[in-house]
Amino acid sequence: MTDAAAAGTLSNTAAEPAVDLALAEAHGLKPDEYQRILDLLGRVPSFTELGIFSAMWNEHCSYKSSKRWLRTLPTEGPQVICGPGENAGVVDIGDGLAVVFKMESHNHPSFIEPYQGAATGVGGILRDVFTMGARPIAALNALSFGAPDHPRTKRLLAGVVEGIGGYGNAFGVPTVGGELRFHPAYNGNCLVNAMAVGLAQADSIFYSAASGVGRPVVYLGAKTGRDGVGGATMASAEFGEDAEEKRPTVQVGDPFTEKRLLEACLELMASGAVISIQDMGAAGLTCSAVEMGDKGGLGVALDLDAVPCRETAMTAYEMMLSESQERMLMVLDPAREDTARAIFEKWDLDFAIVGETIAEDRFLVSHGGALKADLPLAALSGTAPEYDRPHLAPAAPEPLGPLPDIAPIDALQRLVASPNYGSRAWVWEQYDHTVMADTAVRPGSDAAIVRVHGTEKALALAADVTPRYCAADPVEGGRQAVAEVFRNLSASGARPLAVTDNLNFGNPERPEIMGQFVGCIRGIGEACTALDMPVVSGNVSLYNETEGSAILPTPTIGAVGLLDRLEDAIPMAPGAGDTLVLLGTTRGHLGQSALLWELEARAEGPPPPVDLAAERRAGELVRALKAAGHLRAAHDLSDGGLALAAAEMALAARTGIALDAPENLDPLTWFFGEDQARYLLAIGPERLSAVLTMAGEAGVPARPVGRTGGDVFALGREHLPLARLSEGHNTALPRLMGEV
Amino acid sequence: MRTAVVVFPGSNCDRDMAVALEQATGRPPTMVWHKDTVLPEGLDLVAIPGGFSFGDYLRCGAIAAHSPIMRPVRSFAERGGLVLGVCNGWQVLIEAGLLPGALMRNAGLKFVCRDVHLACETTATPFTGALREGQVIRIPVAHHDGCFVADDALLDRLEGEGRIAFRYTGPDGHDGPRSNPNGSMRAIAGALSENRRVLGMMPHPERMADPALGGRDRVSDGRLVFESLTAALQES
Amino acid sequence: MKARVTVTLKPGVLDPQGAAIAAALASLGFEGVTGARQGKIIELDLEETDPARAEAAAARMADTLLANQVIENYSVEVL
Amino acid sequence: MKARVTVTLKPGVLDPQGAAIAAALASLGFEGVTGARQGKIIELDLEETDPARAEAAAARMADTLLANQVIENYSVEVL
Ligand SMILES: Nc1ncnc2c1ncn2[C@@H]1O[C@H](COP(=O)(O)OP(=O)(O)O)[C@@H](O)[C@H]1O
Ligand SMILES: [Mg+2]
Repeated sequence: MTDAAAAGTLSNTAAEPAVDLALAEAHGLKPDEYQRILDLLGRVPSFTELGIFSAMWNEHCSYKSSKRWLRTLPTEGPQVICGPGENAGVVDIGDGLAVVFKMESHNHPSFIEPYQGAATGVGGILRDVFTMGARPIAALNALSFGAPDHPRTKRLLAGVVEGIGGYGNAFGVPTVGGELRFHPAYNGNCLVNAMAVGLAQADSIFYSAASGVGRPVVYLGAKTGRDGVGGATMASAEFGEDAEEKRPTVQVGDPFTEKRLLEACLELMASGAVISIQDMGAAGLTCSAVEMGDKGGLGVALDLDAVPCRETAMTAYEMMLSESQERMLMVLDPAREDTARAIFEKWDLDFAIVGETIAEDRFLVSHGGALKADLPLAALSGTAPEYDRPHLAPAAPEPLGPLPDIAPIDALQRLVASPNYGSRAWVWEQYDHTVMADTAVRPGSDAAIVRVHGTEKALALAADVTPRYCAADPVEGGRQAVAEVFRNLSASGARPLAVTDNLNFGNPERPEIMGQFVGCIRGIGEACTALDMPVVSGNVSLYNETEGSAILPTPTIGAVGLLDRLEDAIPMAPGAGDTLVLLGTTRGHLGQSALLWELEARAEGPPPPVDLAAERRAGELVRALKAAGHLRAAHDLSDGGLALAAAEMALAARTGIALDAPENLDPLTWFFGEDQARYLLAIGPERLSAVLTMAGEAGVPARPVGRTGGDVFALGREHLPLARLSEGHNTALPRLMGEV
Repeated sequence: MRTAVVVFPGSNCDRDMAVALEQATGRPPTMVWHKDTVLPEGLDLVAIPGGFSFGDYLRCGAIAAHSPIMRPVRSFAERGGLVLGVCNGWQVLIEAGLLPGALMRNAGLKFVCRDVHLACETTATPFTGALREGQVIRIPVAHHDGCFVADDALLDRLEGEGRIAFRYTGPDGHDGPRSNPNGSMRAIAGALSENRRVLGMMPHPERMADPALGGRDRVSDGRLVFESLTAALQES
Repeated sequence: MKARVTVTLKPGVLDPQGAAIAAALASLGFEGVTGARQGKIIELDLEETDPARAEAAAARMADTLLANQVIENYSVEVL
Repeated sequence: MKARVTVTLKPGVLDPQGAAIAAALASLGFEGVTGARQGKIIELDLEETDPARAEAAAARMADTLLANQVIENYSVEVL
């Protein structure tokens, strides 16, 4: 440590602006938050300190609007090794192995620069997973864009998909699933939620808590630049004329460095040299150093002169706030420093000892011989503001009007060929989804299935939410999002293990938005409890609105399920000559349905109610039917109801399907109703009575509704050549992109 | 049969290749680091795996082609050793001058990952002996720069000398609109060196060497390439 | 008439390609390379015969499509 | 001293990226673009202070690594 730092005299250079309330506000701090800082320190913070506070206390790091609600989520279970609070959640899968996963948003950066925004989003979430000691084995992404015909949509979609592929493909993780929607509510704010799933030894998970005094704090990875410095917090007058030049630069992803960082970290962890580790995400050095100290009950002293920099004349402020990617902070065992050094050099990675752990509860930052920050470390996160923001339940949606005047088969043809329900192959063909040679079920099914390398086991992965439902009734929508991933896993034959969430909402300072948030969390919590899927990690993204117009509430749920043997997997594609059996109760619920929205842009009526006990019974029955050897294929029902589910099965199998006309419901409600807790099963005709018996015993309504075979798709007496359906489905996104 | 897999810092199919080689030969390959300057003694085959060797910056495979390990790989090939380059591995072998032509950005400009069908064009190689001539196999591609380009003279020569190992085709062996995933000239998916002992191919046989990965039909056509190799080496 | 648009990364923007090139040159034994940055050029064949108008047109194309001005700068030259 | 290596595709080598740019410009309503070719530039920071020697060094780098002379041409310029 330098003399000045030791002497403890804090210095603000002449070039640095004087700190006052206006500057604090320009950093996004509220007057009461600034007062809190003054009270805490008993003095005015230095410029660098103000930057540190703004980073630690912004919504992204402090979760100040969401924290009290997140605490209500169920996070425990016998399978959970580590719940929320670390870089990613950790769940036991037996055989001494654990699955490590999390989802995170990169919404705003992707809207500004779609390729790099999405790429660095993927990089960030992969880092979260390997920081825990896990090798990433799969990635998913949930994307929401504006209306298909909005002028920005095509460019955003093309750039985001290319960026996700560009990063994940080079890194070498298979991107196996996700979701993609278009809705005008996302015209001004797209959503890019990336999920990563990794595999680790259950007894060697790495955490961020530092331990031991006087241990070296090591910086590893890419050099630090001015990337992202300031972001929203730098909009003020301080830069005057040359604002353009000093504008925060967009972060650029470097998957090649990330790949080396992954391999180096895993080698380092295996060598026993790592005591604790934290990746540098948003406000990199600040958040990671504080987190390591805080969790370990230690102080940290940083010497910024040692930080590897990519640009000249970087200030302490800039280094502490830089969001340069592909960087890690670690506390190393001093006895193994040579081992560590050899590994860094093998992978040609920059590394430097940038500080040490100290006994006192202080966060000391020195640079150029001067002390730039001297803060009480624990209080930095411990006294971060927390709000109980007012919240209002949203108004009830408009009542459900008359049914569209359209023949069911024509409605289906339009749905299947729409941007929202057309084939996603245009997306996933740009993602390497077969690298690592463990992808047993590729994208396009209910859940993707990847093998647990070297074992009989496999993991099922899915991500979902239905924002239309969440907007109309947040509690029901929250329940439904969890129920749908539960169904995705169950229809694939997997036992649900746990979920991660990515809660995307508008401005929480508006009570109606906060009401959506509170409602969705309540629904998610109830469903996770009822379905035994604890929330082990997650991310909150607020302020997704432009000029007062917010996105639809979009709490994306990412789920992981386990298959003890890959043979337990249930395919989605039936064979020819199968009987189709519908599980669950059909009332023909068309409120907030895909049918109304896609055909007539009507968001009317309440969303379908979710009966969690019925969900559980139906999901368990599907797995039991598979175990009894009765199932050829299964698919869960969601958007578009029975007709769309059957069409997806027919398209996947390239076989015709005939669904019988309903007996006592209107055909549109029967075929397109979105009642929950339903599955469509394909079985050998000879199994029908056994299947109905098992369903009866399980208390799940079941009935045959059609059969597979031929090359025609029929709804009652109306039908279409399968080739027509398929043509519309396959060209939906290429048509949108103007490629066909 | 003794095999080795070359590992560059951005390789990402090295493990997949090792698994497939071990499955076929019963013996794990030696993993060789790009900074190494010698290959293990007594090797029968060196595999250059897929991935993004050095980020695929500058040109795919260009930086890797200059790494220290490529010197011994080149002399191994010159002595008649077997070398298999898959995807990025083919790009590296081309940049290293061990195979002719160039691999450029896909005609569709996008990364493409999906199953393709390949017609086996020659069985007179150690890599394809277990196939039938004209046999159509299904294995995945996953690349951004797989468009094979050469001048007419070279293309004619490759064809004339039977040095095209695989061509993209349709499931029934006839060309369809989606059969050539990258716009490769004359639909070339894999080509051989003059001595027929170095093969570069864009599709990934190692990703389809296990029926569990072959979807509903449990296809494992990639295995044929590895079985050809073991058979060829047993004979010799 | 031909116009050449040269697109380079803005100063300060990370250039992983350039960094990899510099590292590769060093490992090939080229000494004294302290940095490398990669950019691209787009050569346009234009029907326009007036140099000033060709240059203006190329600049409009760069603004709209050829350069991503969030991270890139460009310059235009008529050949 | 800085050297700029410009790498372009040889005439006759197919350039799908260039073709896509020309097509995109046309669809954006830019008229009179009869063709486009894409190339790259690599700007090198060299310790060398003698222009002739810098140029020769950059040319050697291009020969060895920066250009693939099967399909590409290059030119060197000292700035
Ligand atoms: N952005 C994406 N990336 C990869 N795969 C995707 C993406 N969006 C959708 N998919 C895949 O397309 C299929 C259909 O998606 P979706 O309609 O959301 O399924 P479901 O109706 O089961 O929720 C799924 O297999 C999903 O994983
Ligand atoms: Mg969905």
